[in-house]
Amino acid sequence: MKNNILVIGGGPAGLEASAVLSRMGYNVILAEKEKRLGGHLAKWDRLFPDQTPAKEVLDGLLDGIKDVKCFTETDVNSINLLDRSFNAMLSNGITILADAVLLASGFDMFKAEKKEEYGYGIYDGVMTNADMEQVFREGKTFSPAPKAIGFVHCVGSRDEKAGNPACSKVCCATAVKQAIETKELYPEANVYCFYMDLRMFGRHYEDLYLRAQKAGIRFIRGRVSEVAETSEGRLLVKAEDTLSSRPVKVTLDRLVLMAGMRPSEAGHKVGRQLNLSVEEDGFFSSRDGFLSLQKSKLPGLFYAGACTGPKTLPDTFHEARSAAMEIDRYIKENFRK
Amino acid sequence: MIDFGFSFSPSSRINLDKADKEKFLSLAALEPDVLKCMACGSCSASCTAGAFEDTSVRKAILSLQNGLSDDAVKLLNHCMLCGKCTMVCPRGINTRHLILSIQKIYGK
Amino acid sequence: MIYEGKKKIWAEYQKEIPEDHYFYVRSCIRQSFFPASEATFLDITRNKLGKDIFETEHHTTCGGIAYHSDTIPQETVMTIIARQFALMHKYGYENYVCSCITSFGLYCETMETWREYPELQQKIAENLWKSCHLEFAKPKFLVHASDLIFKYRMQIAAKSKYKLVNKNTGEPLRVVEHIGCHYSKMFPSKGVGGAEYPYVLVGMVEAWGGQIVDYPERRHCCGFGFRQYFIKGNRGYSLSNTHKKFESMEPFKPDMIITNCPGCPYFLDRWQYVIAETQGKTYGQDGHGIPVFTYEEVAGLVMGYDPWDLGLQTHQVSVEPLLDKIGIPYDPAKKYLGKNGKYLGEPQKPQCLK
Amino acid sequence: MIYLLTSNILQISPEGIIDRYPNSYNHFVLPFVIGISFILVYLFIGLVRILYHLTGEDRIKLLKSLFKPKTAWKNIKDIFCDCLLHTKIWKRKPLLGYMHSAIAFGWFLLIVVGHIEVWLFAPRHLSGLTEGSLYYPIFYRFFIWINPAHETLRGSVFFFIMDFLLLYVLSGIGLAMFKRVRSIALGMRHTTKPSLADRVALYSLWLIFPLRLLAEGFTADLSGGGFLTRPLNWVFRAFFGNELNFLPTWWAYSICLGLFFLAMPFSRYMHILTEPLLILMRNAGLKVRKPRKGFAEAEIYACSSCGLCLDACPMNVQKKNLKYSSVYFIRFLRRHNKRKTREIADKCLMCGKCYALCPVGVNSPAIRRALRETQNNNIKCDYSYLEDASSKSSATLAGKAGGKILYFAGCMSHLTPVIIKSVETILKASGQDYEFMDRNEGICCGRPLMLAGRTEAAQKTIQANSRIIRESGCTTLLVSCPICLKIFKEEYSLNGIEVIHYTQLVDRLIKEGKLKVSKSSSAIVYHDPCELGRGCGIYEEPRNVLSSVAELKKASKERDESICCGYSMGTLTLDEKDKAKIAESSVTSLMAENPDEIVTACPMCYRAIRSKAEVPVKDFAEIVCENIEK
Repeated sequence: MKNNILVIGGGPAGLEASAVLSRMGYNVILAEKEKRLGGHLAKWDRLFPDQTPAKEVLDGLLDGIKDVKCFTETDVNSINLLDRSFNAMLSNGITILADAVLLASGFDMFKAEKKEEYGYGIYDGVMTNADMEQVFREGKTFSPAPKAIGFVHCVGSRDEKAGNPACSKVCCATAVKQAIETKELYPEANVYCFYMDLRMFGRHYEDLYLRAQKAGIRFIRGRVSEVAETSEGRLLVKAEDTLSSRPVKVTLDRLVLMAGMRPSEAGHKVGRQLNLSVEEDGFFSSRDGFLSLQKSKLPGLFYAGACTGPKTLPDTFHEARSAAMEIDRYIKENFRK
Repeated sequence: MIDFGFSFSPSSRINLDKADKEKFLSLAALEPDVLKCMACGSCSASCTAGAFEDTSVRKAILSLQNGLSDDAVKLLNHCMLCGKCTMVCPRGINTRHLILSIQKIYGK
Repeated sequence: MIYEGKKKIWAEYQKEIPEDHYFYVRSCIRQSFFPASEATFLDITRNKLGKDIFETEHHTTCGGIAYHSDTIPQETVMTIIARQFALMHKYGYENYVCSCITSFGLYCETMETWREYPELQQKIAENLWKSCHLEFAKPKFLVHASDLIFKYRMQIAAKSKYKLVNKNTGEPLRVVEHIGCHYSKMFPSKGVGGAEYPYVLVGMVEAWGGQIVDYPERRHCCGFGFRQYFIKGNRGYSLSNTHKKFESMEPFKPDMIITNCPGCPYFLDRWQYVIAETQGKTYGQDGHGIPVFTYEEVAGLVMGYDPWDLGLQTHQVSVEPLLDKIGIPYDPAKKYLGKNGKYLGEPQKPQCLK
Repeated sequence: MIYLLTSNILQISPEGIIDRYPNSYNHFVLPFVIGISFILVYLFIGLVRILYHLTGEDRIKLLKSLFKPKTAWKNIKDIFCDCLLHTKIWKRKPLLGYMHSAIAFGWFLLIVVGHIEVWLFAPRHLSGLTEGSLYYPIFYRFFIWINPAHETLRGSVFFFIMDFLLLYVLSGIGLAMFKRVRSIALGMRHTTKPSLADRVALYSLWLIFPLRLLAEGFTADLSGGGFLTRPLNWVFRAFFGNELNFLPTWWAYSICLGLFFLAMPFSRYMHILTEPLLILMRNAGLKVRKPRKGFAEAEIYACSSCGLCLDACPMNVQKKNLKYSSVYFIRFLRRHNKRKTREIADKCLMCGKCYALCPVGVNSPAIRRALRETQNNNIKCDYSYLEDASSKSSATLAGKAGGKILYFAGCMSHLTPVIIKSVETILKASGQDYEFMDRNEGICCGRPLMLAGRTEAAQKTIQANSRIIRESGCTTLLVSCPICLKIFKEEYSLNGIEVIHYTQLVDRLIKEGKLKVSKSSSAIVYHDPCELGRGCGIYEEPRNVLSSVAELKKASKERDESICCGYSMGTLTLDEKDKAKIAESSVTSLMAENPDEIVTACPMCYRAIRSKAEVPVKDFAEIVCENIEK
């Protein structure tokens, strides 16, 4: 008999783990709340550091889940742990008895409008990183061509007032990537990146940074403090250039806010029903930080991806694969004796 | 005009809208290295002249990007071209020639 | 500018303002800066709207100016405030309304401090008892006078004779609002509409037919800054602040400025004169300045008060062009006559500012 | 021809030597006369120009030097060795040296001996221009007829000598032609690309001597000839019979000579005539002041464009950098190409190898520096702070260093603390009393400013440092950076305070027995820093010391041929990648005999070589320290 495994979340982590598990011969059921699979990846245009089209990666993921039962637009209405298995009721009326559950609920983007001073939703020219990706993805261009564009790193990250003192890990590289892409589209435009610290930690990320510098993108070490609209409807942006120790202002046509990662609300809903513990940052806590990263405190419930904190895509894929291994081991130890 | 005994205090704010982009581009065409600075400050830290006077390639580059060319020239005014900054720059910027070019393009 | 976005923010910063029964405290400086404003407030609320606004001659300064100028310690200023609150309690009120923004901010700060440090509150209560033999009390609701006018804005609009509309073109007047820094920048939740887009004055202007102008330096301080103004050597900072604001609002061609703080209208008004006389620069039409009003003055104007009864002749920037624009009649001959009809004397005409 | 022989104007000289032509003239001499006249006028004007552009002081210096016996003797010796014998090339590349000396010295002797011959046998023709003294000695063999019956032993000796000299020159020309085809055989990897004028002059030059052989061969039966020309005459006779139509070959010979002289000022061959002037000026102690005028002009025209500097230049490890070599620099200078000369001048590492290896001794680094001066000297800077700094330092040092060594580490040594530490250890171990001049903060020596052409600014730092050094009361100034050493020696006037490099000091300490070192078994190689070796001529002292502390191996290029490490302060524009390539080639040369360690004596070489070497790299002082006997 094939063991049922429920995967909650159809983003990169959920998809990759489902693919591996289904290759291992498990009966994988995947529940995704959105209409389409892929999570945030499906909304992205190109990926850092080498600008691989997101679609390529997503197509690769979807190829791997041919044998997985996918329910889209499906919430987990209730879930509880029976004797050894989990009983989950999905919003489409299906009830599943799963021997193991993988929670891959990922993250929600920080709501940029919470940073009132940046004027997201107030000023026409202010947008988020996700909006920008959508613009790229749809091949739209701004008209008239912008003369100046700014990217604000750490929007809703490293910001206690916004409720998230932690770093979201991916925004720096995303900002630099989008800055380069913007500069390529509008070579005449002045492109600015307002950063607090540039966290270009991954392989090839520093190359991306150097590439941006050589393209003439200006990096200003300082956080944007406020945004205002000029009489022509452009954006007057103020920050401190901390390297000069002086306040700075510049008029921009577009301001792109690098909204950070917040714990997924849908994930929390599942977590509350199972009494899963979250840490101070709102993300789920693993059993420990080194050897049992994929395990929750509940036997049979595993984590993969950004539900345990901000991660890059490669990190997420590693986690998905190791979660599949953990689940396999768990099933073999507990159900096949 | 009336003298009230006080007058405007000059603004310390950098106005990027007023930075001379053309001039900076002409510098960057001559010295592409100017774009590579990541503001680590090694140059200023090792500067021979900096032991006596405010001298910093990092700040000068930044001042130019901020359109404050007078400040930039002032920051390089005491340079003895000893080359320590070139030696220590992690990005391999040819600071000595950059300094000469800044002095030639922006100096009076 | 996406108006709906602002509305969302305003919806998040709702402040509970009781309808009636207030203990009113005045500002130290407004009566000399804008002599009719507080009188107009009381007249409108009591006589036109029939509210219960109680005032006693026993209240004092809140101590804010001395506090912000570093001349008295916090404990002292808190005891002064405790006495004000005690008076309110003594007269049987629990809603406290103050005319001054500095006071409002200080009251908020004090209440928050007491909440955070109950032992300090205990100590102040003891101080109060020792010094004044008054019973310590805290207001149930603390509002600023502009909150009240905001609350009554529709009632005022219903009774209005004029609208903030250019009578020649039918276009709404372009109004710049300036909020006192201490109104909501310290505690955004204590102000109507929060700190980023305060709604308190916007609501009034919209209710009375005007149109609000957002300009880049709208958040910027007027330049009062206590120490910056009181010490002559620092006054350049104060002036530069105001100058920056005017340079920023100039391209938006505002018709008028409305404010809710004692210092702001004073500095926005008087520094226009200094800028004109030192730089030769004016910001209004045809060499005029941009007239600056308190919210009570604007309320009075739309309700049909005589401009000279509102004390508009004490403004540095002449208000006549704006009165003409709205179509409010005034008698130029009476401009410099006092309440008693006696000639007050005329100030010297500025060289540059019309 | 027979007509000529029997014409009634034949005259018989005492020895049977007869002028074959009235007035000793034939039209074919015209090309030569035009050429030689042109070059003489050009030379005169050029000389005046160069002298005019010299400063008054320099002119007097030059004039005085000509009458100083010591310099005069040196002038003669140098001109003889350098211009004619090319001893410098002989020393490095014998075959190439032979080629040059064969052409230069051989031709010179042909002219001299030819004149002697005329002076002996037809002295009338040297008496004035109207007698054809301009061309007669050149075409002597054409104009005379020697009655075979009257041939003397004296005449035959000259026949032999002249033919021998011609053969000598021809052997050189043959080598030159071969070199065009296969330069590497003569020890040159790269050769210059000749310009048009170069080609004209070159082919003329190649043709002159074979044509002379032909022409003289044709007339050998009339004018007499030696072991070359006479057999040639027999061969011609065997082929063409008695009717020898020899005039066209004399025309061709004259045309080639004329062409050569006409092309000369525009070609590399101008060096033949300019080099003696350069030698005179150099021996007079003149220095390059302007990049294109005066002394520099003499240097520029003295360049033979031989291309030896192509192989010398460390940049040329990459072919793309060939264009920055001195030879092209000078060519562009001659052509007044400002853009290119500036670019090349800024690129140069100023390692001085091209100058050291130049057979003519063209000081192109000095010209580059002078060119940089025109670009950079007028940059406005503010060095007033140096006065303050210098008086503060003076105050703290004053008197303290009395009679002692004053150690100046210099800017760069502060980036290599191992040098400073080791130098101090050595000083302490050998019981030397010293003061540290720039332990905390120091003023730059001024050499980097100097190299960048900012001479005036350099003077400011020189003044500031001079004051500190003089007022310290020290007797010896010890430096650990060769860059500092060079300028301290050349530009500072320190009232007799001895300036030495730490390699020299250690050598002296060991010789005096104050420092005892033991020899380790390690095999090391020593890298000659440019400024220390070529710059200050210090090659032996470091080697003396190093061979007493370890087994000293050889690099494939060393001493004055040492390859710059690439990180010289001399270059203004060379980029990091090129520098790295040069460092690599320097290391390759050092690793020729697989040493265990590389040793150098310059903070910059130390850093550069360290970044590329796979074996440990040590500073000179460091390795000495390791081997001090306790």
